[in-house]
Amino acid sequence: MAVLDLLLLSILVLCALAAVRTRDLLGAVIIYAAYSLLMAIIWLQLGSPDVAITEAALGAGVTTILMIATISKTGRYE
Amino acid sequence: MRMQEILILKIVVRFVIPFIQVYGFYVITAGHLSPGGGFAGGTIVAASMVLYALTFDASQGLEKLSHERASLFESLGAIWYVALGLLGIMVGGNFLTNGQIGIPLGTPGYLISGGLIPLLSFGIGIKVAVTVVSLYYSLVEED
Amino acid sequence: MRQIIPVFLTLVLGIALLLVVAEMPTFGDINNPAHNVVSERYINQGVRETGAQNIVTAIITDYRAYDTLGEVTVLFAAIAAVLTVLNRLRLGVICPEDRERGLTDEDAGDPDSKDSC
Amino acid sequence: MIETAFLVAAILLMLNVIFCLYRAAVGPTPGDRVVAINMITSKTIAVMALVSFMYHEELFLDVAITYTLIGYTATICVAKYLELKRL
Amino acid sequence: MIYQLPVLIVVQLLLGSFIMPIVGRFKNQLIPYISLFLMGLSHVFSIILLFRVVQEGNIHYHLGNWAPPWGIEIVADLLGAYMAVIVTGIGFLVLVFAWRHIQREINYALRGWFYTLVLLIAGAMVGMVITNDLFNMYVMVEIVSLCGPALVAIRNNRLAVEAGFKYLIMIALGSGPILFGIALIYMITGHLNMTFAGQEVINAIQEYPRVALLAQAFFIVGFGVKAALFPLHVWLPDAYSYAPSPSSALLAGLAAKVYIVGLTRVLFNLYGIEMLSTTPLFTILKIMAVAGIIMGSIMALNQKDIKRLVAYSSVAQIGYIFLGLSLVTGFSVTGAVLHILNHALIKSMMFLCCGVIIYQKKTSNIDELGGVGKEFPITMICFGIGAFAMVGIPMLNGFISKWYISLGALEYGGLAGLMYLLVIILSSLLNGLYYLPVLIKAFLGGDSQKETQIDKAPITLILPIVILAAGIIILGLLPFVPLQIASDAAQHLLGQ
Amino acid sequence: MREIIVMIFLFGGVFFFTVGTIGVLRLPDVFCRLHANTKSDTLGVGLVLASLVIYEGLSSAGVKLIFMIIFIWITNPTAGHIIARASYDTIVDWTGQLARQKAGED
Amino acid sequence: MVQGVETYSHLPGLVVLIPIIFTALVGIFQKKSFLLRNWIFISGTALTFAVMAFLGFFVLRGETLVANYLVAMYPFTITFRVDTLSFLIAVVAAGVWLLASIYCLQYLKDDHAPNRYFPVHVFTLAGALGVFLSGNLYTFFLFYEVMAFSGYLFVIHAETPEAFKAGSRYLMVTILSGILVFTGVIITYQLAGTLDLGSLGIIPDANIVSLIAFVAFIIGFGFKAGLFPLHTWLPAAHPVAPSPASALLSGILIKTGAYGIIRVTYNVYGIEMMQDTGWPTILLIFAAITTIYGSMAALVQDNLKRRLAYSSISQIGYILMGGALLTERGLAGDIFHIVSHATIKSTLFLTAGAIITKTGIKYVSQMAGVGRKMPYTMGAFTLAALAMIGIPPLNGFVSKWALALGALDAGQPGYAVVLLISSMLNALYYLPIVILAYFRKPEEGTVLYGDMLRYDEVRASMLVPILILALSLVIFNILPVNLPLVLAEFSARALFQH
Amino acid sequence: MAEAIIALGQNYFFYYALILFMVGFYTTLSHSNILKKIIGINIMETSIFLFFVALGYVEGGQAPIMGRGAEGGPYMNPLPSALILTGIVVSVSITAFALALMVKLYQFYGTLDADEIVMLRGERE
Amino acid sequence: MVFSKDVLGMTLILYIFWLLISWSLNWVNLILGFTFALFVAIFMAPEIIKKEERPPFFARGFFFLRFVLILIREIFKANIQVVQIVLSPRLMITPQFVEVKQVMRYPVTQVLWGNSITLTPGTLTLDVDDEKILVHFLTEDMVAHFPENPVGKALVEFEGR
Repeated sequence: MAVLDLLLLSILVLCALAAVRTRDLLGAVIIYAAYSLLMAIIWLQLGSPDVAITEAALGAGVTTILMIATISKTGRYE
Repeated sequence: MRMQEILILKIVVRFVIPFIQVYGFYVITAGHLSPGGGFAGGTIVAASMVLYALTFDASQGLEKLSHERASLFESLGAIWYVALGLLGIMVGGNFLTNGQIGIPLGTPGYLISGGLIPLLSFGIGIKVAVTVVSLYYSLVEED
Repeated sequence: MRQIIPVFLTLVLGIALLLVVAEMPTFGDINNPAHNVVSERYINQGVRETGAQNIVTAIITDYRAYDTLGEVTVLFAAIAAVLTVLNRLRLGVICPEDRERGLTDEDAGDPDSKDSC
Repeated sequence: MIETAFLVAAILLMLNVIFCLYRAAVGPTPGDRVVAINMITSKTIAVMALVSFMYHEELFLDVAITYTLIGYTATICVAKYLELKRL
Repeated sequence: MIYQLPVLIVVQLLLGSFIMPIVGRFKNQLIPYISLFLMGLSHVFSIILLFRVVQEGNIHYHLGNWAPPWGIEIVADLLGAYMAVIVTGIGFLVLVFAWRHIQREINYALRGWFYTLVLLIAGAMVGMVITNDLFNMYVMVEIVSLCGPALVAIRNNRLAVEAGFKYLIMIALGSGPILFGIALIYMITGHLNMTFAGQEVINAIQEYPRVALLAQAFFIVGFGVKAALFPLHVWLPDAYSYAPSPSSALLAGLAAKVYIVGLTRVLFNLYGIEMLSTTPLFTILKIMAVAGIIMGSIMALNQKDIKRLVAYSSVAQIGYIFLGLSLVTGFSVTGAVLHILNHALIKSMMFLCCGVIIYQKKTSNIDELGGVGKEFPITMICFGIGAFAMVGIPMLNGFISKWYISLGALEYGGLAGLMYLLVIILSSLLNGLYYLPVLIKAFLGGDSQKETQIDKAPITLILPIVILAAGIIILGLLPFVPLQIASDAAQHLLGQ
Repeated sequence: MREIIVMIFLFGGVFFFTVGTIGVLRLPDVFCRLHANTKSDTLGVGLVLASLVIYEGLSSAGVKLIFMIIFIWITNPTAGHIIARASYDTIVDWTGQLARQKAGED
Repeated sequence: MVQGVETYSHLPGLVVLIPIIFTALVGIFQKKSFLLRNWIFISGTALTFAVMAFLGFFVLRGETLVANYLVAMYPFTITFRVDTLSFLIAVVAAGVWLLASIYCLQYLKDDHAPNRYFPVHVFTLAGALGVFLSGNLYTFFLFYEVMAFSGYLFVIHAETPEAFKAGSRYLMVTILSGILVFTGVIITYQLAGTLDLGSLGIIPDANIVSLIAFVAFIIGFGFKAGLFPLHTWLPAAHPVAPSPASALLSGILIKTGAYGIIRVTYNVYGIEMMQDTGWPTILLIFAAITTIYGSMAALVQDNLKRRLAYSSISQIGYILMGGALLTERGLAGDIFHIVSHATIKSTLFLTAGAIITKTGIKYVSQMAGVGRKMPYTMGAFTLAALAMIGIPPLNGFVSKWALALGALDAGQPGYAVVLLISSMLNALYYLPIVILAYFRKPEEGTVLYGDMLRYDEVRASMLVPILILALSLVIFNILPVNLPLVLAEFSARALFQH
Repeated sequence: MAEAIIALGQNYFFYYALILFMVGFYTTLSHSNILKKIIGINIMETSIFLFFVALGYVEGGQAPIMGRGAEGGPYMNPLPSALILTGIVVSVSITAFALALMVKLYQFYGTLDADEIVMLRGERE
Repeated sequence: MVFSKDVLGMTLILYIFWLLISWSLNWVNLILGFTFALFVAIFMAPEIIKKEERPPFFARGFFFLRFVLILIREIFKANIQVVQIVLSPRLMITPQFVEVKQVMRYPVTQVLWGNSITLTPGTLTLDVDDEKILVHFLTEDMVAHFPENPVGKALVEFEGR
C-alpha cells in the first residue's frame, strides 16, 4: 500500500505544481480538478470515506465550476 | 451554436439528473449509515442542479430557483438546525442534545436511527444544496 | 525583492517543518498520542450512544454538532458575502433621509434605481 | 493474491495518471487538458473501486459512484465556456 | 435558563442573522429594529453572564450533554464573559450608529446584509471567546474572518473591494497555520479540549518539544495575521480606511481583539506559564510587538486620511496588547486584557467619529478638516478624548492599561524591561504627534470666525459616540470593575 | 478459476487504460486524442469494474458497480462529444487548418 | 506650629472641584450674557482663592489636610494632601490667578476668542491647584497633564503662525515631559509599591533603575520648568500668549516643574538617599548653567516679553539650585523664591501686557517715555524689576539671601557667586528698561497709540491687580512676621525631618 | 539528520503534506495572479487537511463505520475526518467569497493581476 | 395532472435505483425511498420526460438488448483498432471530418446512435441534428466502412423500421 500512497502523493505534488505553473488559468483550474480527484483517492487510502465523498462532490461539482464561472466573467489568461 | 442545441448532451443530462438527485438524497439521509451526510449529499444535489443550469440556460434555472427563494431555503435550513438544537433545551438537556436526554435513538443500522442525526443532516443538505446553487448563479448571472 | 521574500519565507518554513517532522509520532502507529481515550470512546461507544453507524457522522452531528452549526453559519456567511459583493439579492432598508429624497420601500429592493452612495 | 493484483493494477493505473497529467499540463489547448482530466477521472474511478476492494470496504464505492455521476460536470462546464465564453 | 446563557447568546445572534433574509422578504424596515433588539438582548445576557461568572466562578457548558473530552465544552470564564460584554455592547452601539449612518456609505439595497453580517460576526465573536475547544474556535474564527472582508467590501466601490480582497487573502493565509497548529496539538496530545490538551502538553513537550514549538509558532503567525501583528498587518490600513465607518469600528474595535483573545486562550491554556516565559518565540513576539508599536506610530505620522491614520494607530495599539501578553507577567497580562477593552472602546469611538465626519463633510482628508471642531464640537471633543486616551493622559482609560503594561515591563525586569518601557513611552509621544495635529487643525484651523454650533448629525449618530466617550472617561476614573476582572483573568491565565 | 477471470478482466482493463494513455500522449490533436479517451477509457473502466463485479457477485457492491458501468458508458461518450464540439469551433487542428474548413463548410 | 497631625477633609478636593465646576458654568453661561460670564468667572477664581486661603487656618494650626477619593482604585487613587509647602504655593497660585482673572476681563475685552480663553483660564487653575495639592504621584501626574494641555490653549490663543509654531513646540515639550514623568512615576510605583507623597523617601534603595527614574523625573520636570537645554519652548511660548496667560505660565505653571522636582527629591527619594548618592549634583550644575544662560540670553533680547521669559529661565535656575543644594536653608530659600518669583514675574508680565494694550509697544527699544505716560504701571514694573535684582526689602532679596545662605551651608560657595553674577546681570537687563521708560524721550515715529507724553493709564480693572501684586512684593517683608518666609522655612524643615 | 531520514520512511505522509503546504504558501505569496492566489490557498488548506487526516490513520485499520459484519479490527480515528469535513466547508466558503471578490475586482480594474491592480489604484488616487 | 403515467414510471425507475443503491428492505427505507423518488419525479418530470422524443422502450426491449450486445462487441473491436493505431510505431492516421446522413427518427435514438458512433471504431460524433451527423474519422478506410456499421442497423431495428 505504501507504494500506492507514495505514488499518489507524488502525483499530487506534481499536480499542485502543474496547477500553479500553468499560465493558462483555465488549464490551471482543470488541473486543480485533477488534484482534487487524486486527493479523494488519498482520503480513501487514509480510511475516511466521508471526507472523500465530500471532496469528490466538491472537487467535481463546486470548486471547479465556480472557478470556471469566475474565469468566464473575467479573463482566461494571466 | 447554442449549448441547449446539443442534442446528445441535453438528453443525457436529462437522463442522469434524476438519478443524481435521488443519489444525493440517499447520501443525505443515509449519512449515518454510509459515507456522506448533509454536506456531501447536498453538494451532489447541487451539482445536479448546476448541471441542469449548464446544459439548459442559467436563466431558466434562475426562474425555478430565484435568489429570493434560495435565500429563503438557506435561512430555513439554518433555522431548522438551530431549532433542532433548541429542541435539546426543550427536553431538558443542553443545546444540540440528541441521545442523552430522551430522544429515541432507534436501532443502529436503519435509516431511522441516531435520533436527530438524519433530521440534522437533512437540514444541512437542503441548505448546502441551495447555497451552492445560489453561489453558482451569483457568479454566473449577467449584470 | 518581490520574489525573494516568498522564497525566503518558504525556505524558512520548509527547514522548520523538515526539522519538526523527524520528531513526529510515527505515521499509522496505533500507540500514537492521537489515538487515545477520546477516539476510543467514539469507536467503542459511538454506535450505542448516538445510534449512528458512521462514526464520523456521529461526531459531526452529535458529539460535535456545535461545530456543524458553525459550518452552516460559515456557509451562510459565505453566501451572504457573495450576494453582498456581487449585489445580487436585495435586502434593503430605506433610511429616513432617503425617504426625504423621495425613495420608497419599493426602491429598497432595486439596487439600480437611484444610487445612494 | 487477488488483493495484490488489485494493488498492482492500481499502481499501474496511477502510473498512467502521471502521463495523463503530463498531457494535462502541457496540452496546448484546453480541450487537450480536459481530455486528460477526463481520463484521469475514469482512472480514478477504477482506482477507487480497486481500493475499496483492497480494503474490503464496499462503502468506499459510494465515492466512486459520486464521481461517475457528477464527474463530467466540470467537462461540460469547460466545454460550455470554450464555446460560449460564458456560462 | 441562566445555565444556558453562554450558548444562547451565540445562538440568538446567529439565529437573528439567519432570519434576516426572511424578514427582508416581508418587511424590510424591521431589519434594523430586530438586529438592535437581538444585540441589546445579548448584551443584557452577557452582563448577566458576567455577573454570574463573577459570583460563582466559571460556567462549564457541555454542548449536547457530552462530557468535555468527547463533546464541545463552552467555558464562560471571566475573560470570555468580559469579552462577550464588550463585543455585544460595542456591537449594539455600532448598530445604533449604523442605523442612520449607513445611508451615506452603503447602497440601500445592501443594508439588510450589513445587519445580517454584523449579527453573524458578533455571534461568532462571542462564540469564539467563550469556547474551550480548539477546533470550535477555529470554526468561529473562520466565520469572523469571512464576515470581516464582507463588511469591508459591502461598500462596493473599487477601493473597498480591493481592500476586502487583500484582507480575505491574508486572513485565509492566516487560518491555514491556525488549523495546522491545531493539528499539531492534536497530534501530540490527542485532545481538542484546551483544558485536557493543556494537561497533556506538559508531558508531550518532553517527548515532542519541537512539535510543540512549531504549533506555538503557527498559532502566533495565524492569529497574528488576523489581528494585524506588525509585519503581518499589510491588509489593515486599506481594509479599515475603505470600509464603511461602522464596519471599521466593528473590525478594528472588536474583531482584532477577539483574535488576540483567541491567541491568548490557546497559548496560555495549552502551554502554561513556565513554557511561555522561556519560549524563544515570545522573544520574537516581543520584538514584533515593539516593532509594531514603533512602526505603526511612525507610519501613522504622515497619513492624509483620517481613517487611515486611525487604522495605523491600531497597528501600534495591537502591538501594545501583544507586548503585554508576551511579557507574561501578572501586571502585563492584566494590562493587555485591560487594553483590549480600552482599545476596543477607543478605536470604535474614533472610527465612529470618522463616520460622523464623513457623514457631515463627505470627506475624510485631514487637510479639509480645518475647523471641524467648531462645526461639530461634540464629535470632535469625543475624538479628542479618544486621542488623549491613546496618548495615555490619566483619567482616561488608555492610561490605565498603559500603566499596567509598563508595570509589567518593569516587572519583567532587567535592561530589556526598561527598553520595553522606553518603547511604550516613545510610542505615547508618537501617538501625541500624530493625533494632536488633527485635533489642532479641527479645533483651531480653518475659518476661525465660524460660529460654534451644535452638531447637526442625528442623535443616533452622536449618542453612541458620547456613550463610548463617557465610557472612556468613566473607565479611566473608575477602572475598578474591569481592572478587577482583568487582573483576575490574568491570574487565571497565568495559572495562579 | 473465478480469480483468473477476474485477473484477465482486470489486466485487460488496465491494458486498455494504458493504451488510452499512450494514445493521449501520442496522437496529434484533440480529436484524435478523444478517440483514445472515449474508446479505451470507457472500455477500461468497464473491464476493471466488471472484473470487480465478477469478483464480488451480485451483492450491494456488485449492483453499485453495475450502476457505475452503466453511467460511465452513458456519460463518457457524451463528455467526449461535447469536448469535440467545443474544440471544433475554437481549435486549429494538427494540420494547421481550421477544423471547420476541413469539414466542408465551404 | 506642630507638624504631622493629619486631618481628613474634603476641602482640598473642593478647591480643585470649584474651578472645574466654574469652567462648566462659564462655558454654559458665556453665550447668554457677557456680564454674567464675567461675574461667574471672577467669582469662580475668587471663591477658589477664598477656600484656598481658608485652608490656611488648618495649615497654620499645623494640621495636614488629607482627602482620598477612589480609594478602591488603588493605585489610581486621587489623593489631596495639603501641607505647608502645598498650601504656600497653592495659595499664591490662587491669588495670582484671581488677580490675573480680574486683569484679563479688561485685557481680553476685544479679543477674538474670549469664549475659549475664559473657560480655559479657570480650568487651568484646577490643574495647577491639583498639582500643588496632590497627595500622591498619580494625582500629581494627572493634574500635571491636565494643566499642561490646557496651557497649550494659552499659548496658541493668538492663533497667529508664530503662536501655532510656539504651540507645537509647547505641545511637544508637554508630551515629552508627560511621558518622562510617567516613566518616573511608574518606576517609582514598581520600586516602592506606593505613590504616596506623604512620607519622606519611598524608594527603597538606590540603583540604576531608580537613577533612571530620577533622571526621567528631572528631565520631565525640567522641560516644564525650562531647565537649560530643555528650555527652548519657553521663550517662544511666553511672548505669543496673552499677557495674563504669560503671567500665569511664567508665574505659576512652570513652577509646577520646580515643585515636582522638590517633591520628587524630598518626598519620593528622600533627603538621605539624595545626600548619599549625590545625584542632585547634576541638577545643580545644570541649574547654575541655566541661571547664567538665562540672564545672558535675556540681555540681548529686544522683545520685552521675551526678555521676561529668559529672565524666568534664569530664575528657575535659582529655584532648582535651591532644591538641589540639599540644605534646609537653601530649600527654604528655594520655596520662598517660588513664591516671590511667582509674584514678581506675574507683575512684570501683567505690566508688560498693560503697556502693550495701551501703547502697542512690544520692544524694549521703543519703551522710551512709557514711564511718563503710564506712571503707575511703570512704577509697579520698576518695583518688580528691583525685586528681581534683589534689592532689599523686596522679596527677591529675601529669597536670594536665603538661597545664598543655603549654598554656603552646603559648602558650595561657588553657587552663591553664581547668584551674585546673575543678580548683576538681572540689573543689567532690567534697569535699562526702567531708565529708558522714565528718562528717555520717545523718538519720533515710535508713537503707536496716541500721544506718548500724555498721561494715559490703563483702566482700573487692569491696574488694580498690578498694584496689588506690586504691593505684595513689599508688604510681607515689612510686616513683623514674614509669613511666606516662615511657611517656607517651616515646610523646608518638614522635608528635612528624618 | 539521520533521524529525519528514518522518519521520512515512516512519515512520508507528513512530508508530502508539508511540501504541499509550502507549495501553496509560496504560490499565494509570490503569484500576482489572483486566481493563482486562490488556488494556492486551496492547496495550502488541502495540505493541512491531508496532514490532519493522516494523524487519524491506523495501520491496518478499518474505516470508522460500524455494523458491517467484520467487527473487531482496529479502526481509523474518526475525529480528524469529522473535523476536516468542517474544514473543507470553510475552505470552500472562503474560495467562493474570494472568487466573488475577484469578479468584482475585474469589473472595477479590468485585470486579474494584483500588482497591476495596485498600480492602477495608485494612478487613480 | 401531477401523477401522470410518466411520473409514475419515472418514480418506479428511481425507486428501483434507490433500493439497489441502499440495498435494504427496511420499511423506513422503502417509504423514504419512494418519497424521494416521487419527489424528484414530480419536480423533474416536466423537464425530463418528453414522450415524443423516444421510441417505445418497453415494447421493443429485445431489440434494445440486442443493440447493447452488438454495441459491446463493437466497442471491443474499436479498442483493438485503437490499440493497433496507437501502438504502431508510425501513426497511421488520416483524420478527417465527414457529414453522414441521419438515419434515426427519434431524438433518443439519435443520441444513442451518436454515442454509439463515438464508442465504435475510429469515429467520433461532433454534431447531431435531424438531417445529418458530423463525424470525425480517424482513418480513411473507416469512412468507407461506416454505412455497414452493425450498431446502426440494430438501432434502426430497435426504432421499429
